[in-house]
Amino acid sequence: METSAILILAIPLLMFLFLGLAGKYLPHKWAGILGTCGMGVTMVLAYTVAFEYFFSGNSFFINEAGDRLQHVVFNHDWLNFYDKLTIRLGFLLDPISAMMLVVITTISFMVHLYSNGYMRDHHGVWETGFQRFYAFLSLFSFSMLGLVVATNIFQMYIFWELVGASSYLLIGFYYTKPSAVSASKKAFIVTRFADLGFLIGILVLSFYVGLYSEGNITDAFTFTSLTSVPVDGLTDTFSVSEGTAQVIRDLFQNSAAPMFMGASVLTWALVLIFMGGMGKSAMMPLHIWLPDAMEGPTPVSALIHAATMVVAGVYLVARLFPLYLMAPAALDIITVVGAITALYAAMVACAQIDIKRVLAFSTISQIAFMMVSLGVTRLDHSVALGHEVHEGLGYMASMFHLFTHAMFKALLFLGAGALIHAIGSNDYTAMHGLRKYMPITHITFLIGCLAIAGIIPFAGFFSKDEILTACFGHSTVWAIWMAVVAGLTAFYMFRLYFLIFWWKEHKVHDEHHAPHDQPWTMTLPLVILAVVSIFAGFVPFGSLVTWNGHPITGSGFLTNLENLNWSVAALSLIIAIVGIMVAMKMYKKENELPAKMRNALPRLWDWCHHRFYWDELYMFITHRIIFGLVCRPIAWFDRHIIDGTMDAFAAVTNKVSYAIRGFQSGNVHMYVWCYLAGAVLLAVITMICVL
Amino acid sequence: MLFDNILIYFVLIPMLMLAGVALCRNIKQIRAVAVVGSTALIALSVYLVADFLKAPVETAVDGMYHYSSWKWFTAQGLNINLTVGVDGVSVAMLLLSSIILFTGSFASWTIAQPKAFFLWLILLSIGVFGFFITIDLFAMFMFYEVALIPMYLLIGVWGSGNKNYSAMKLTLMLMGGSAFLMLGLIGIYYHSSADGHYTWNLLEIARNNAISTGWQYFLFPMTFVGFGVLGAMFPFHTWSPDGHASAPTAVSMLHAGVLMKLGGYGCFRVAMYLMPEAANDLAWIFLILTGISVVYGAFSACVQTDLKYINAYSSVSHCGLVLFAILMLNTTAMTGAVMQMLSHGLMTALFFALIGMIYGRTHTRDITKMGGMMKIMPYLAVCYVIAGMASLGLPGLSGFVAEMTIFVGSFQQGMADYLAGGGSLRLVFTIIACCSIVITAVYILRVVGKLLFGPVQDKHHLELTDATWWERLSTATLIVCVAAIGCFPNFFEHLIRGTFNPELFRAIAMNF
Amino acid sequence: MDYSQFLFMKQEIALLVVFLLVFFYDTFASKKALNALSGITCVLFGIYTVASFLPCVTGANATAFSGMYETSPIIAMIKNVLNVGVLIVLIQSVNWANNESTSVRRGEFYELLLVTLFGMYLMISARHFLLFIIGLESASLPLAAMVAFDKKRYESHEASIKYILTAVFSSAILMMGLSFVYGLSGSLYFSQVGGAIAAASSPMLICALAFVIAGVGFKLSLVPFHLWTADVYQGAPTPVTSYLSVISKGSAAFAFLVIMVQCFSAVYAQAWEWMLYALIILTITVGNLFAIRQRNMKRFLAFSSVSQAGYIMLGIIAMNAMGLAAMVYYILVYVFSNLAAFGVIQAIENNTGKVDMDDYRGLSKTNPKLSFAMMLAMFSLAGIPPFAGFFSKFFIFTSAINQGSIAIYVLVLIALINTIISLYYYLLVVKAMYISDEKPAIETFKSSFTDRLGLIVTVAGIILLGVVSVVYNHILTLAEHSSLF
Amino acid sequence: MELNALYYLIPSLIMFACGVYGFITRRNMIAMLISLELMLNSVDMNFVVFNRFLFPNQMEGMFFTLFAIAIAAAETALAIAIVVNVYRANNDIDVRDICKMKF
Amino acid sequence: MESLGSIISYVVIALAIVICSILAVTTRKILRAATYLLFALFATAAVYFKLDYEFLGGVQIAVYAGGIVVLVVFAILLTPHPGDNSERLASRSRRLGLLAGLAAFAAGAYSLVTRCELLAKAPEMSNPDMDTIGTALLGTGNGQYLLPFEAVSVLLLACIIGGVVVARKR
Repeated sequence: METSAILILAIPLLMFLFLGLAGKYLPHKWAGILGTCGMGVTMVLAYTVAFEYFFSGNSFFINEAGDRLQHVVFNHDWLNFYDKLTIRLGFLLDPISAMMLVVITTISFMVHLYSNGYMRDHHGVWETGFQRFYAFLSLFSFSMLGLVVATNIFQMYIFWELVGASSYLLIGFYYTKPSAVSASKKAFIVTRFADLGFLIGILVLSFYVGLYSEGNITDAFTFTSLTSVPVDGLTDTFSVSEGTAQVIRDLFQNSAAPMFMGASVLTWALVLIFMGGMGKSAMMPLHIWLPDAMEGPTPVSALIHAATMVVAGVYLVARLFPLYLMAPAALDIITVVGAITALYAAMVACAQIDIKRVLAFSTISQIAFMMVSLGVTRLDHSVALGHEVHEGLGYMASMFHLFTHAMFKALLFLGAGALIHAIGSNDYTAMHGLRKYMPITHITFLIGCLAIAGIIPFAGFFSKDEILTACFGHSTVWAIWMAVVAGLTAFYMFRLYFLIFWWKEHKVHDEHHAPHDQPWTMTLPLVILAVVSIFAGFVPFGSLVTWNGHPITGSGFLTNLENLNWSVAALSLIIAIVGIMVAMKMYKKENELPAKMRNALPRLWDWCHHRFYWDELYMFITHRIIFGLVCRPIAWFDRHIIDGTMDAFAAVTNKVSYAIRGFQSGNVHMYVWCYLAGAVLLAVITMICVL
Repeated sequence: MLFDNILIYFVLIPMLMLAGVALCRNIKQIRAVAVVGSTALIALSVYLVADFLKAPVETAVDGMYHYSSWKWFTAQGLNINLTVGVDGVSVAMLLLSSIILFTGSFASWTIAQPKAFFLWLILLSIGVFGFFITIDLFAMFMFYEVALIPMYLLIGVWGSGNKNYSAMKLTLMLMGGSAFLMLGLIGIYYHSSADGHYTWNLLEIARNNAISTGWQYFLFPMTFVGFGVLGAMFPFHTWSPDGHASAPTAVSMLHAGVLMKLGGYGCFRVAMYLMPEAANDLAWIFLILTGISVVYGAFSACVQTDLKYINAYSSVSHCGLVLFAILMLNTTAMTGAVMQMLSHGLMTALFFALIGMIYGRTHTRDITKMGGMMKIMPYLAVCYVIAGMASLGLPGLSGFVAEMTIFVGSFQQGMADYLAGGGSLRLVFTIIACCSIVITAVYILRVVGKLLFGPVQDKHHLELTDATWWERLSTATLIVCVAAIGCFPNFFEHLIRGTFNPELFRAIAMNF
Repeated sequence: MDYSQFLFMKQEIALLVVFLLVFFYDTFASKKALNALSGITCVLFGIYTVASFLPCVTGANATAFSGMYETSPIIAMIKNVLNVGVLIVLIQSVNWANNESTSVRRGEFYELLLVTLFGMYLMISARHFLLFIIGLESASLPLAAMVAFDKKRYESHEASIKYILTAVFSSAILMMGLSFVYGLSGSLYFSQVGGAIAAASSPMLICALAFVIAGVGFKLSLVPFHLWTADVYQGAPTPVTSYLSVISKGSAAFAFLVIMVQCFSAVYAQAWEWMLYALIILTITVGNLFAIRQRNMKRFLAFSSVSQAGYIMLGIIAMNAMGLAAMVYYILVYVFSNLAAFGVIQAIENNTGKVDMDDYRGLSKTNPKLSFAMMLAMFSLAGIPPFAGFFSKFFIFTSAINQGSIAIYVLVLIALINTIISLYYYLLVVKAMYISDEKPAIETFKSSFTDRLGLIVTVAGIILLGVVSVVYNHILTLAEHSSLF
Repeated sequence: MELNALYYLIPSLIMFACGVYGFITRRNMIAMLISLELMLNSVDMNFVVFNRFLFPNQMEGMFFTLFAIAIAAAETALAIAIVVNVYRANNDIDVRDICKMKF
Repeated sequence: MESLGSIISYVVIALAIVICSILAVTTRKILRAATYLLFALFATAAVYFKLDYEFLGGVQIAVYAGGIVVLVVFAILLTPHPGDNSERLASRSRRLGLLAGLAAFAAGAYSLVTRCELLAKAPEMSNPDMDTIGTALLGTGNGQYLLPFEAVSVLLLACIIGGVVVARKR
């Protein structure tokens, strides 16, 4: 087990180092194959580990009551700050990390495979920096894997930064393109800003825990120490416990300064940590980097900006979920942020032209779903539309949605990549009516759309349904709000689908080849992911991934169907279908309706199209305020005031030197006079002072 | 005997190099001497590290290993000895210095007038090494000044741009700092003992603990500002941008990489170590100044267009963080400060080396006139990105571990202060300092984006070549070191932490 | 009538013997043999210099002539320091003395030089104001003649008239001061004056002090009694300038210390501590401020020496052996540093006739060794380690702070800040020689053997005097055992 | 009326002040030397008066005056030599014209 | 109580000193200045005689009045236009000179006046005889001046050499 765990992290890292250092000397093809194979091996290993975790029944992983446990596979000291503050690098195996291992390696492998085809043009000429691309992919995979298996919050922060950096490198892959460069810069800086909050949150949390804790809480960074209790008789094995979180809450409350500006410090810490999650997961108002990040190669968007990295924020909250439970205010904030983001992103997605942008906003919206789902989770029993809701259902739903979303969103992105690769443009205006030319792409894309729209039995249906159920269990307002967003989701996805594949017939210019399906390296991942998207909904998540490891459903294949809250399901299905219908009505055939709609609500369209002018606002803040009102004045101040003062000393010295030169007049009378004056003054002044 | 002590060789080897270079006839011989000498120094410092790690604690005198003292100016009334000794921090600094000297030699492979250049460079390094091995105030001060003055000629003769002005300004400002320093040191001497047996020996002064609080209030600012000028503390940092901009590559490397560390090192080794009460009571003044340095330097760097200016302001920010952390009077933060010294030393040397190499090819340092270097000189560009990543604190490279150690330590101290009713200054400034990680990202990425990425601005640049082997060697060495610190921080932390043991470092003990 | 007391004055007598030998050789030797005069003088004086380091010469503490004359190892030491300086000056002046226009008068040059040195010995050893005045006059009057040595240069005449007029005025003021001292104490013996001047200060005492300080300050060129310095240094022949700047100043500083310590120590804190502070600050600052603008090297060094005098004065503040030792050591180092600078100036002046800083541009390209020596001299004067100047400055500051008051810290701080200004102008010279890109104004030339010898000695001194601690330790030990305090 | 020391000292001081005045105002260098003689002479007189009135039992003041006269003679002789020399070189004895070197 | 003759002689001498001094520095004719100097020196010598330092008075007349003034007169004759008027002084220069003279006088006078011993009665006068003077000049004991005597000879020699150097044409 430990070997596999180490290898899962080591293979991508070594691949990165090898491809990064020696890639230049490798043939392109071999670099691709090597990278893909490496990732394949990692995937297999990850599968075995996950499988072993979930299904082996080993007492390290599951106790007699059927609760899934947390197991620390290895944990090495990396940097010691204080007794209770030590950064360790380790490998924590628990339901969500095992699930994430599967997600990451799967998508990553698909992307590796896919890129073999995508990263060269129609004539088979390799993209410049192909090896570099694979190196960066490996780096990203390594970082992401490290992030999810982190045993402590600081390890998570470390890999958090690393995924940010690899994301930066990959977004800026086409570095000669100014837009790509600025997009990568933006992505990095915005997430960096969010990480600042994360960091301060960690510092606050760890300070209080480190200072006041005793007993089981042996380390203020380690997750197992913050949220779990050790399992008797087993080393390195823990079980998630509300009790520990309560101890920590009490510890904050009993500390010398429990409150800060009206909220408890624990809430502050958790909100700040959530701020890091907001950055990575592109929650409002820190979402602006994600649409721009589409400047990167499409496989990268699929891997990083759809399936894995962007859900890190959700993962982070899930990781510390027992603590969040202790600070309902923080959860409320998460809910509000998530809900607003979800609606916003959905609205904006309706008015985008660039298909990758649509997908990007869709991603934002879906991640917001996951956030809301976490935010509405409480441990008290509640009722949704007449049915009882399991405690912690939202958590499970969120993770479930994370899983399914990763699959179908990756599918959609890869499909979009195939389209872009075939057409050579990102805009749907250049596509239209491609269904006949690219059948595989068409079908798989449709599956993806159905999945995201939440049509039974596709994956998205189940997860989204659970989310809505959880919302209803908490608050009807948010539930309806989210249901509307779900409808919008169906609408904009099918708008996109129809605009790409229907609308009007595709015209092929004589000199061009007709667009066609891509080589197998690209279609195979599409097919695989499509299949997964169809069936992923049936994975019995309730028995696999719950907030405290205690299963809430059975583990059969149809469990999810059986446990469906049919009233909510019906509602969501209806909404989704309505959305699809509207989209079909508007976009299946070329017609005037969309234009009319646009003209009817020009303001709304403008705002949505321009993403509510967030970019402009940020531009204003950064360029006008930060650069214009802070940096430049400081630089000016430095040059002219601070440095000017130093120069002024020199200038004054020179001036004085010039001013007093008259004493040295060359006239002996003057010399003698000065001499005498000096002597007499010396005497007189001393007399005055002394006597 | 003098030569029984291994530390003496840190000064002796450069002296031999000095003699060797003086005897050389052509540039090849000079290079050979420089490389052999600096390699020997690296070997020596590596040996010292290994030796240090396994040396039994009993062999240390107040935490100082290889302690020896020789009489120097010891007639009545002036008890000057040449006392040497190292602890973890000095060992780390010696290692850093020798690495930078080594890489600096390669970076100045094709310098004009090599003989004179290397003579001054080696003289400078004598000062640096001497400063780090001695623990006698007089000897420290002497070596400190020895390290300063060669800068004038190195910048003046081999520099570029407005070199006359810059060299003069740098020298005068640093000497201005050392004027305050000298007064502070002499003052310390005259209060080093209650019974009139004054001493310059750091350890004895600390042991005597005889400086009254009132005097500390006077002497502490003197010494701290004195060293702080070299540590580029706001508002005494303005020598740094001009000086670095005009200096030749190796000099920038050595100056930003090592010399500026003398400031931080001196601050805690002299000011804070010897005057704990004042360090505790007056820390707030300097915390404000250094806290300002941190963000101020970063903000200034955001709008510069000259590569060296950017890096110089970045150094202001990073070195400000060093002093800032030292003032936290907290074992972890101070450990972080030293790690930051190491990290910044290596990384900024790497930066300056790269800037020098790019400048040597393009003959401009204006980022608006360059672009797409990644295409033209991929090796250098990649190195630059790595340096940038280290600078903005990417995990796995040195900047991250240093900054995190500082932030964690400072925050702990700040919260502890706050909870103990000691005011929220430390806390607030810690958070302000934390903000620098964002600003750093802004200016680093701005440069990377403009300089390395994007389209090629000048067609003539397309004909430029990538790095030569000596340039590759120089930069690769630095990158390996940066990564080594970043990947194995525990090793360095272990090395350093002993110095800031509250039992040895009274200022820390008093702070708790 | 115990004439054997003359035997205590070994150095004075030996010097007079050298003087007489030179005098007779000059008077009676044939014209041809006269060409050897320079060499003979150097050798004779060299032998004397070396011999005077022997323990039997330096001897023990002793007073003679009922306390009118005092000698002790530290006094012998300061005389030796002066001897070394004079020897270097002699070596450096050989070239100049043998040129066409001066060779007719070189005998007189040596004689006057030796007599003034004798006068300085008297100043140092005198413990009676009459003897002191005679020493002072014999140290300064013949100098006027030496300043006027270059008959073909107008500046030399101007310098000599300025010098003699201010010198006699100053000696009148000094004697006025002494008359007041006599009026107060009824004696001119230092020891009796010191005993008679009680702690209480009266206007008369203050007046006397001010006049005495002004009179000796003239020799030291303390501001505001310094105004002659620049013109005289510039106008005088360069060997005379170097002699004036180091030897004359060094002896006056020591004599000043002796007078103040032995006669007026009782009223130190009440009366003249503040005078001294004010003068030191003024001297250092004004000297520096004037030096910044100078382009003529000799004038430049004149102002530099003014500010150096301020630093030397710091040695008096402590009023103890440490200060005395620091002062003697400072003078020693100053002798070497300044003479190295003057050595280069002379070598260049003799070969090219150029003395402007602007002419030094690019000197390092044509005459690297000369510029190197000049640079070391500048660094040493500025107090840069590892050169001797650093050590002397450090020690003199250390000794001054020994006094311990806050005021002295402020004073030293001002002095230290002034070192930055001084560093600036010293670096200007370095800049001209090394950094300036302009076409060198001075061709490559080969300097004579004596010039080189002088430079080698001084440069060796600059490098070794500091780091090799024996010298300072020795001086400090001697100072500890002196009976001055 | 008692003739005490002040009766002699004050005229002596007036003489000294005149010397100072003359030294500072006279442009003829020889006139300056004349002023100088007045100053020196006043000093001599001071010594003698102090010796006579305050310390009548010894002769220090008198001897100082004796030697001071010799010194004054030497000074004057040398100064006059230089003045004459300058005159020969310059054809001018106005001290205000001798100020080429300044600042 | 002083005798009347003493007082009268004092008044005459003091007046001579003051007037001659003032005239010596204010007259615009250089030769007259020399003459006034001579009278001032004579008046000083008279003071010495009056205070019973006859030897000193003699020396004063012989060396000072006789030697130095003659030297000065020679110098005047060697330099241009003897007896000519000097230029009228600029008022600024006169003010400066006056200020300096008065300051020196004030400082000196204040110091002297505040010293009360100076107001004491004049002691018995005793004229030191030649024996004592001769012994003191060549003795080595306390209050004896062999060393200054020898030293001043060196000084004079030096001044002779200096004078020769300066005066020599080449």
